Amino acid sequence: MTSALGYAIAGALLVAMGLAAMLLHHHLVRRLIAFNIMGGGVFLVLLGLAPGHGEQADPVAQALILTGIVVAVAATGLALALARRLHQAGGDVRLDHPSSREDDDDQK
Amino acid sequence: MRVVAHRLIVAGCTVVGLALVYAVVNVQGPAPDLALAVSGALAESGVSHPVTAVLLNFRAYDTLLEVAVMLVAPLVAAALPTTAPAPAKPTNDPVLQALAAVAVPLALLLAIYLLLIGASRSGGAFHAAAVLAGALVLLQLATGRSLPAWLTPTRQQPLLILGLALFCAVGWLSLLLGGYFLGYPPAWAGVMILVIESGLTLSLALALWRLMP
Amino acid sequence: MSLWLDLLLIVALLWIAAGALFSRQLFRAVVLFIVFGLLLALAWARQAAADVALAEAAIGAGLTGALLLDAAGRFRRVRGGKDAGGSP
Amino acid sequence: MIRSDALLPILVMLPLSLALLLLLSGRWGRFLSLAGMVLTTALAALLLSHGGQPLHHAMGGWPAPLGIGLRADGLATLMVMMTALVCSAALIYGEYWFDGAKAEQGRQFRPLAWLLWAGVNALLLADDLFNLYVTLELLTLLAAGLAALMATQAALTAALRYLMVALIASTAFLLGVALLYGATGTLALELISIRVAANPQPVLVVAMALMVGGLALKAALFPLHGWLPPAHGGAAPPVSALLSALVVKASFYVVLRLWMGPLAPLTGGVGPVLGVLGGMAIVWGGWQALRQHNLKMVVAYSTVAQMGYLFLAFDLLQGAGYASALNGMVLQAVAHGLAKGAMFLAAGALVVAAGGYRVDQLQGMASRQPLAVTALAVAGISLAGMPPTAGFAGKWLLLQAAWLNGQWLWLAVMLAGSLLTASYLLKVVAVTFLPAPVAASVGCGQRLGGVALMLALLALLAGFAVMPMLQLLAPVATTGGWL
Repeated sequence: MTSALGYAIAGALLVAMGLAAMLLHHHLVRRLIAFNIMGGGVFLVLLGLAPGHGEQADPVAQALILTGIVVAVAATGLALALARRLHQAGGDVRLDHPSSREDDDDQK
Repeated sequence: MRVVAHRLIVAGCTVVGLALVYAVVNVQGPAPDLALAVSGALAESGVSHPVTAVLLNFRAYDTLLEVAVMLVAPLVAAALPTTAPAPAKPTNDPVLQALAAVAVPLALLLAIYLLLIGASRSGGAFHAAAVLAGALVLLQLATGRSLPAWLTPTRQQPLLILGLALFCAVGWLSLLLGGYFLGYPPAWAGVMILVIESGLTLSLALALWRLMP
Repeated sequence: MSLWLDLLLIVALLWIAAGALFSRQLFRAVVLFIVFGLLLALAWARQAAADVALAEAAIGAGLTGALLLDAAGRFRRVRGGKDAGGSP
Repeated sequence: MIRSDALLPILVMLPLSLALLLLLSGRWGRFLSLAGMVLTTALAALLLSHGGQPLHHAMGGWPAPLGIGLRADGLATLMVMMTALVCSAALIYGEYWFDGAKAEQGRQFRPLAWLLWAGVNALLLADDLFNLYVTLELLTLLAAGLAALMATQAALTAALRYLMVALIASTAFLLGVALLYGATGTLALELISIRVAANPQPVLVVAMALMVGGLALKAALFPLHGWLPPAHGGAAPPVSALLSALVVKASFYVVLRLWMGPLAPLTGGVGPVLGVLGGMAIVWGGWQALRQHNLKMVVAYSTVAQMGYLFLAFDLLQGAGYASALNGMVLQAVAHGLAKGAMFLAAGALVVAAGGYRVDQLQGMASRQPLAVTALAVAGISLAGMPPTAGFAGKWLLLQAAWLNGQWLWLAVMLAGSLLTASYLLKVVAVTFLPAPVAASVGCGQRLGGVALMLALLALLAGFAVMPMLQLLAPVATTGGWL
């Protein structure tokens, strides 16, 4: 039980870290990494808090997480498909505000 | 200005993190009655693995919508054609090719195995599809080709929607017979789930593969 | 004993995640993300969630990782010649 | 014999199955789509004929805590009907818009729009917290994909920005779901409501903040609205109509559902926050709409302002004004859906005819595109809240709620918002009556304007159906929905 709580706390911290990265970075790939790590954190909270039962983890929580993992890869795939098309159209995959474009966010 | 914004973000996220940890630590959970309900109804679900029972029977509607979500990315990607698909370039790496020659048939077997044991143990359509998609990626890397040439994106369409279509068909059938949506008769549940999962394996593998550039 | 293993895993998860999120080099960040996915799969296995562990390793780390690796290579040179990855 | 409550899954499955058929059919797609439209709208009308009697369907035959339920009350019924009308209009419009050089995009638009219809209906009827998450994600990905359909650099950038924002919002919502699941052990909305009411733990405020915050971000509530104008303004007109009329409203609808159900014991301090943000959205969105030179951006900023009314109303949802506020909110949501859909469709027709996006290019449009200009004017009357439209009834009820509760500031803000709405729309409509500078015009039929006008007239007609709509809502307004 204590280790379940430990994983849930780790999940909460991962969400906060991922959120910070999502807001600080502008490069699309970095944002997608952050999104996926945040997702992992949420899943850790979901399973860690789920009411446990026997030697197997809560089956409903497991099913929800499986669904969540598939949804996350679908979102990542869609974002990258859009980004490839944007890249080809000459756009910039760093989605920063136009006024701050002279800064390179990865060189701070 | 920018530094201030960064500090604000870091401070804000620290507060968020503390609030989340506070919430996680202090949640008082109830008795696990839902997990008990799952084990109680497992006998009627047509499978003996509780996670598969939840995914494809008790909460099958979620899974159906999730498969629809999975369909969106390939459809949108197809609607935004890139000018010229990069010509397939086979890496003439003998090691990779030898690896593919061994690993691809093994992955195929593994996918079938995962699909079949999903009824009783960890596994199922999603895992099988991921393995299958991985095999396709490896094949592409090693030989420069994966799907047969005649299977053009247009012709892939029926395969892409097969899983969802089977899901819908079973749902319609159960409604038209006067039952609940996706309410399988217990005697048929195992077969129905296997049919749906087989379709899902192929469709999801193709959808995952199509996410790859 | 097993509690220590969990604690070690949690620390590693947070450490690797920090690297994946804030590493200066894009490529390194993606590789660390894949490592994170594999560690997370281990965490699922430790919590007796075998189905999730399998899916995390195959989809979360494997396929998402492959997608991001490709994208990192593709978008490394942003228009204007600047190297968004920050690698030399 | 089919069960009578099978209507609920059919309202989701019919659009979904049609989307699949449309992916396979080539030339017959247009007719299939038309037939499906008639059928699905008829089914929505059938749901309407149940008169707000709650319908419930247990998916898979598994009762609520184990399985997923679908549920329709008066509120859901009205929204399903509004969705049917907007989707039908957008699909018909799409047939005319995507022709000639854009025929290929049109072939892609049809199945995606039908999937969106299925997703919106699924969200409106969902009775399960995680199911709500899945439908929200379905809508998010579809909205981003549809917004990018034009494949211009601006559209792709706007779509990607929207997607990034929406993914943060989804993650926050899912974390709220995880906390609520951990605290109550169930995902069924009604059971969560009961268990939260029995033990309103303070930590659940965090869950509430995550869910409401995420949804507000998706609904473009001020100051989180920055992504909306480029995404909605830059998309193809039928897509803009779907996004502005339905997708942002879906997030608002989920807030309302949670507000009246699971989160009801926790809403105390949050109402004023939403009220302030909504009030600022009304003023700021209206002001920005007045300042825009691009016609579609005027309409897009107008969405920011109108969503402000819906969120401000959460602070009116209390005390003596509760029932008025709820009725007003729902009428405003329905009226805005119809009017904003019509407005984006009309704007699309005008942009084609004028050959440009700028408002000052619209000179002479009143004679060249009379249907589109009439649509714009009629929809504008509804948006500004003038009688006899449904928009009037909605805003009137909101004002009444503020009056009953003695919330004078909100009364003033809403009145000011109506003035702003009237000003920016009058500004646009007035330009169309100026004489055209040059006769050189792009050939464009009246069909696009005609479709827009039909939807605008529905917004007008809804004004005469206010009493039946309020009757549908009566059980929801008195019992607060679930309990």
